[in-house]
Amino acid sequence: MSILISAESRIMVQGITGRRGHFHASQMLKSGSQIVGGTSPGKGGDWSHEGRLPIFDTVRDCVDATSADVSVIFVPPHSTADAILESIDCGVKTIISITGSIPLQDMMVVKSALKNSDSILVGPNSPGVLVPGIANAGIFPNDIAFQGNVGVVSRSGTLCYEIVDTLKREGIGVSTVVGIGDDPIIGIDYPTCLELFEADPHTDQIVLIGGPGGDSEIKAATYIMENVTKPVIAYVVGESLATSILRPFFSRSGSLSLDSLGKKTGALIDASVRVAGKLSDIPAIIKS
Amino acid sequence: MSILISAESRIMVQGITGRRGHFHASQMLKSGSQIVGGTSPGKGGDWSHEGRLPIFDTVRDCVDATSADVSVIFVPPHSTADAILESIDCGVKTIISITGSIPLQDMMVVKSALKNSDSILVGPNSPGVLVPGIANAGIFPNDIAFQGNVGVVSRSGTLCYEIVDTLKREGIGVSTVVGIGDDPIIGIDYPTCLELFEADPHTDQIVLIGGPGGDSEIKAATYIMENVTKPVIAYVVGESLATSILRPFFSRSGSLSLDSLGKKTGALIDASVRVAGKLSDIPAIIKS
Amino acid sequence: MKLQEYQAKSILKKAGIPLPASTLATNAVQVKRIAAEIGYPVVLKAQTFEPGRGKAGGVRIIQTESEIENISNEIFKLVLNQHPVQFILVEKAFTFSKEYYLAIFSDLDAGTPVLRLSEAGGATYLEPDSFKNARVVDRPININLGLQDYQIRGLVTTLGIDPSLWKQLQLIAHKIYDVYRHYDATLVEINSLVVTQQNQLFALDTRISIDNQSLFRQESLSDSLDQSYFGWEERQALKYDVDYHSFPGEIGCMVNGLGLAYLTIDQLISLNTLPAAMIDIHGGATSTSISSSLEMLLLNPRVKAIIINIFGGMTRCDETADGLLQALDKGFPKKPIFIRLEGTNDDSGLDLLHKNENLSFFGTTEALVNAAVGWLREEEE
Amino acid sequence: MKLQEYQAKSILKKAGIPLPASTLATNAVQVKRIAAEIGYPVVLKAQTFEPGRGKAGGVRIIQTESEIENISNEIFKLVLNQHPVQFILVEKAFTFSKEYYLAIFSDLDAGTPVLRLSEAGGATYLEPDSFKNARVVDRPININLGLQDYQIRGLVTTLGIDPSLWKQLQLIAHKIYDVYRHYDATLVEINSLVVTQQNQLFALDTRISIDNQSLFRQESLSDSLDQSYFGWEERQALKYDVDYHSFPGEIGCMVNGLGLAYLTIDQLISLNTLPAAMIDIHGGATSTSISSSLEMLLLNPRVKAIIINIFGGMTRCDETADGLLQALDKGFPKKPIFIRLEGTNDDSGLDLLHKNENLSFFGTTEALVNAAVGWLREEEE
Repeated sequence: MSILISAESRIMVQGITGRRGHFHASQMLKSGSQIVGGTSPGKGGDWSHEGRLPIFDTVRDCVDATSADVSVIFVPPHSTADAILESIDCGVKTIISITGSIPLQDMMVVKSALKNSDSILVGPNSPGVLVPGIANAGIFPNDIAFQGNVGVVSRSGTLCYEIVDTLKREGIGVSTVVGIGDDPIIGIDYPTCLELFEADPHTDQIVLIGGPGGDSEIKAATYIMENVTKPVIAYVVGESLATSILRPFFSRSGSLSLDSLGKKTGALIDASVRVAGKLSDIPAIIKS
Repeated sequence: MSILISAESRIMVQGITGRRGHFHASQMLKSGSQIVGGTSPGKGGDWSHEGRLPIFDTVRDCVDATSADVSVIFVPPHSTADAILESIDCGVKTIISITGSIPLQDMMVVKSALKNSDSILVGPNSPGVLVPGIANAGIFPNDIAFQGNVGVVSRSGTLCYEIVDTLKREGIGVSTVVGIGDDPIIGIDYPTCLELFEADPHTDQIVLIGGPGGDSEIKAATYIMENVTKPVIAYVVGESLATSILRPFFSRSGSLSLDSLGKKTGALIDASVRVAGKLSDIPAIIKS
Repeated sequence: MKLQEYQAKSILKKAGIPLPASTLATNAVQVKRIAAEIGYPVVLKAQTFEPGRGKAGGVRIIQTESEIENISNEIFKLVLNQHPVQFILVEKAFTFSKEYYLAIFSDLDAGTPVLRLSEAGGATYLEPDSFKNARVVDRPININLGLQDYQIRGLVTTLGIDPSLWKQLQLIAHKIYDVYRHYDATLVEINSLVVTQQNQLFALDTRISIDNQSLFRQESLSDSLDQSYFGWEERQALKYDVDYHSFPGEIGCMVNGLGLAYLTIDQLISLNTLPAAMIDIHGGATSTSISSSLEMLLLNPRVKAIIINIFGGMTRCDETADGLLQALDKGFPKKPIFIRLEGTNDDSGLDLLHKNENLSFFGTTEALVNAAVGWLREEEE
Repeated sequence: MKLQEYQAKSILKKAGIPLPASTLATNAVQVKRIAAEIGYPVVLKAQTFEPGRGKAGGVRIIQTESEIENISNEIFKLVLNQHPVQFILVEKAFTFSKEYYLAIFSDLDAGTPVLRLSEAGGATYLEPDSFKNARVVDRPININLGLQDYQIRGLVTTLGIDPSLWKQLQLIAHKIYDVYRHYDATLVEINSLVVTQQNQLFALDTRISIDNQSLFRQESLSDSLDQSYFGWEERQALKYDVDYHSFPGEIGCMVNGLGLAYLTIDQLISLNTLPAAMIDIHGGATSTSISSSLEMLLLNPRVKAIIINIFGGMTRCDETADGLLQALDKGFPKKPIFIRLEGTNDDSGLDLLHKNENLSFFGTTEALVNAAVGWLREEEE
């Protein structure tokens, strides 16, 4: 029915009294997600959201009291690694970091700690995990999607919204939408998501949205070739023929990056993935 | 037939050109152990022991060339942690550190690294692992024991020799002798050794030698009570009634330590372990 | 953030890495005085972030005092990619028998630091081609364990480096790893590490890049962020924590998120159009940073039309609208604004904006970009 | 190795931990001068490794100048467990509202550092009873990850410490962890950590112990190893890397390994006899350290007979014999030596020794100890 989270998931929010954490906890409540509480060190014992959500000082306290097994993180970038390590230490199964722009070496420490744990990290810089009708564990706009049998995985958050919105307009429902995050170092990657979608009985087709930088789409293509039997539709943004025109203008301080032309789409086509030339072409390919 | 090492084990020596490493590699060769080579950074490509043993610069080179799966470490204390980490990184299955007196925090780093690996560390400050007739992976005096069905595990190296020598005099053979080492922080502990002996079809009885300091004998007693069906005979040195007389005289700089009287023997007796009052009583108990 | 060569060298010197004597100069007279102190021969090195310094004549070996002022002045007259050379590093020239490359860099795909040793002295990690035809050995480092001696031994023995150099190399490797960790670097590079006739290792050239996301905790480096090097827009972008890119087109773009930035550019390019600027306000931007971003586009004389493409998740559309109105109320030049505003709180956001006459509204990226390009085409005719 | 209080405080001060002003004094005049500088009230603290300093009158609060010289002289006259007080730490006296205990110590069984916070201000990890009736929270630290903020938060929230103190406490916890790691400590203790009326945390008393096995790489501490505090034998033992213990008996013992040491003592005690000294030469001792160890026993006037119990693995019996003969050839007082020499190269070792008339040889620990005690009994009659 879904991957990473389910109707049984008990979701907590780290940083629930912050501006963003508080707002999106409200949104999640509105979407009917099973939110069980949150943390805000120093405010343990208080309640938030009109008394609907208990606040705890630590993840340990929250997990002990609420049996939370999913945590959505909204704390500032400088303390995000600490928040993730805290959730790993408390055995939280799925940790979703909405916060992005985390220091790279902090993320290296986190990656190394994840290897020796049973936790899965989604993000950082992820829009979350959306299972329409069940849970919006993150910052997806509400009512952006309805239940169906297409799984979506994307690095970019906004493109996640774009594609799911497009699918909805065309009457296509989704099983789970996973934003794996667009920071340079992230937790769960394409292959693991593909593996989960492949095993999920309610996912019939998979949409993969890629972008420039790194080689994760190449790894995805290799994984698909060897392991995925369900049809995969891909769209790689920023890899259009003329992108090379832009190369000389890219700024020193910004984070846009460029790939060799067609490197990623080429690898995906080699793996028998149907590659959409435009995002808006995807619904037609799904229906074909 | 044995635990930790077997007739198939391919043993290497880290620090094979040092005074101790070289001497004990000779002793091991004399005992018929299957030594396949050793390391001495900077001397890779040379041969030692009359051309019988190839020398390599790194454990990686040695493992690649010789398929070594046991390493016996003789390097100085300040580089022992590095040597252990090198062997862990190269997937060496059984790592035996003869060297002792390793900085405690180095050992904490090693312990944490071991947890995330498939390697087992014996020691530091271990006399090694002895399987009579098969291999002397360490510094046991040659011809100290013969093959039999008693497994021996001890923290102290010299008491290991004492007990095995005593058993030999009384005509009792041993399956494997493991010196787990007497440093404050060690790798393999009593429970793991007991688990291995319990599973070893050629071990019928187990001799456990303990001493003062730490609580490893208490943990062993708990483990035996819950998991060990084979008869266990224990001797805890330094726990005689009158030891308490000595307490006021213990030196600031030395490493002797004292336990509460009878704490460890008591726990072992509670676990139905037969406790020998003197080391020399052990053979009679085994035969009874 | 890349550090200038002289900044990198000062960090490595403090860390105890052996470097040739060097001092920074801002004019030819200073260069001459420093060279006299250091002793000839010296190397003059233009300090710049731009590539191609060597080819442009920005690195010169000077044997005698007679030529130094003329050559210094030549270097100070260089303009590399529109940036004039402001500083010269005067450095003792070295003779050496052999050179190596040694670096710690961040492998982002693996999520680990990597120690690299190569015979390609003078190469750089930033240009993979520079290692062609040279032996290269990499070792990933478990950041929670740190760099271990055995990993360094693995490198030196693989490359067959003389054992008499191991101790020095080990020490230098540990020190650059410490610098990498301490300064939140993404790259600490010694290129090249040379062996002198006395069998001593010296770091002849170095390169350090710092993780931008860690600058908040690198107070000692905040001065190094050479803002004079950036234009007004780039400085504004740093201030408001948005991403700013300048292009040679005529349409200014503001989006939330890298994905939408690429999507918008892709769509523009499919219509044979380039943007003038692309501002990514990131997720969860505040009204202040949104207002400042629009201000940058309104004030940019090259920008004839503006595309705003927001699909809000963490970015709230009501807050976005609020920020946009702040800028629009300031009396800046009026420009046609093509906007798509969707996602979290879009209803209230659109309500706020609907009365503004400069704005036209669209439902998809495609429609949005098509309309903006269509308007531009009409203008041009 | 324990550090003296003043040494520990100097390390913590350097690490940036807030401490009351204090200065070391060696006589009453100095004490008075320092107290005047610091300002009354002050606390005078005898510097000693011995327990029971407080009960013996070694810690005194002084309100006015009039009494300071007398009390200083009283403290300097104290002899604790045979060690005269040589130094007094003069420290600003503090008033405070609440006190805590904060420490990092090594949990040897688990093989990890542990962070402990407790309401038992003034307690010490070395005396578990001192935490009785107080709330104590421990957190094991993964040494490869280091101390994390969330672990400190876990402690402060469990003990219900006021949030206004968290930031200070977090900073101090990180700093003592850094000290623990940097100095290879086994214990860094603040006992107690007090809250002043200005809501500031101060470290009132501290205790640091260093891992003996790491001293080789703690050069800055080697001076702290206050050798004047040890007797001749203890200094010799440190020099030759053997373990030396003094007891009130008449038989001197030399063994290789802790196990044999205990076994030999057990056997002595079963015969109602105590050793005079126990020297553990460890595995793989050199002939020099063996020779020096025997020398210590031969020169000790209390030692009437000597037991040498060696079962050589890494310790080679030929090398042992060589070391013993070196000492025996030096013309020291002759004493009966009861020896058991077995294990690696025992044949050649025994060959070397067999002609020496002071030695009698045995095959087991039991026979060896029984013979030595038997001889002593006969002598006494």
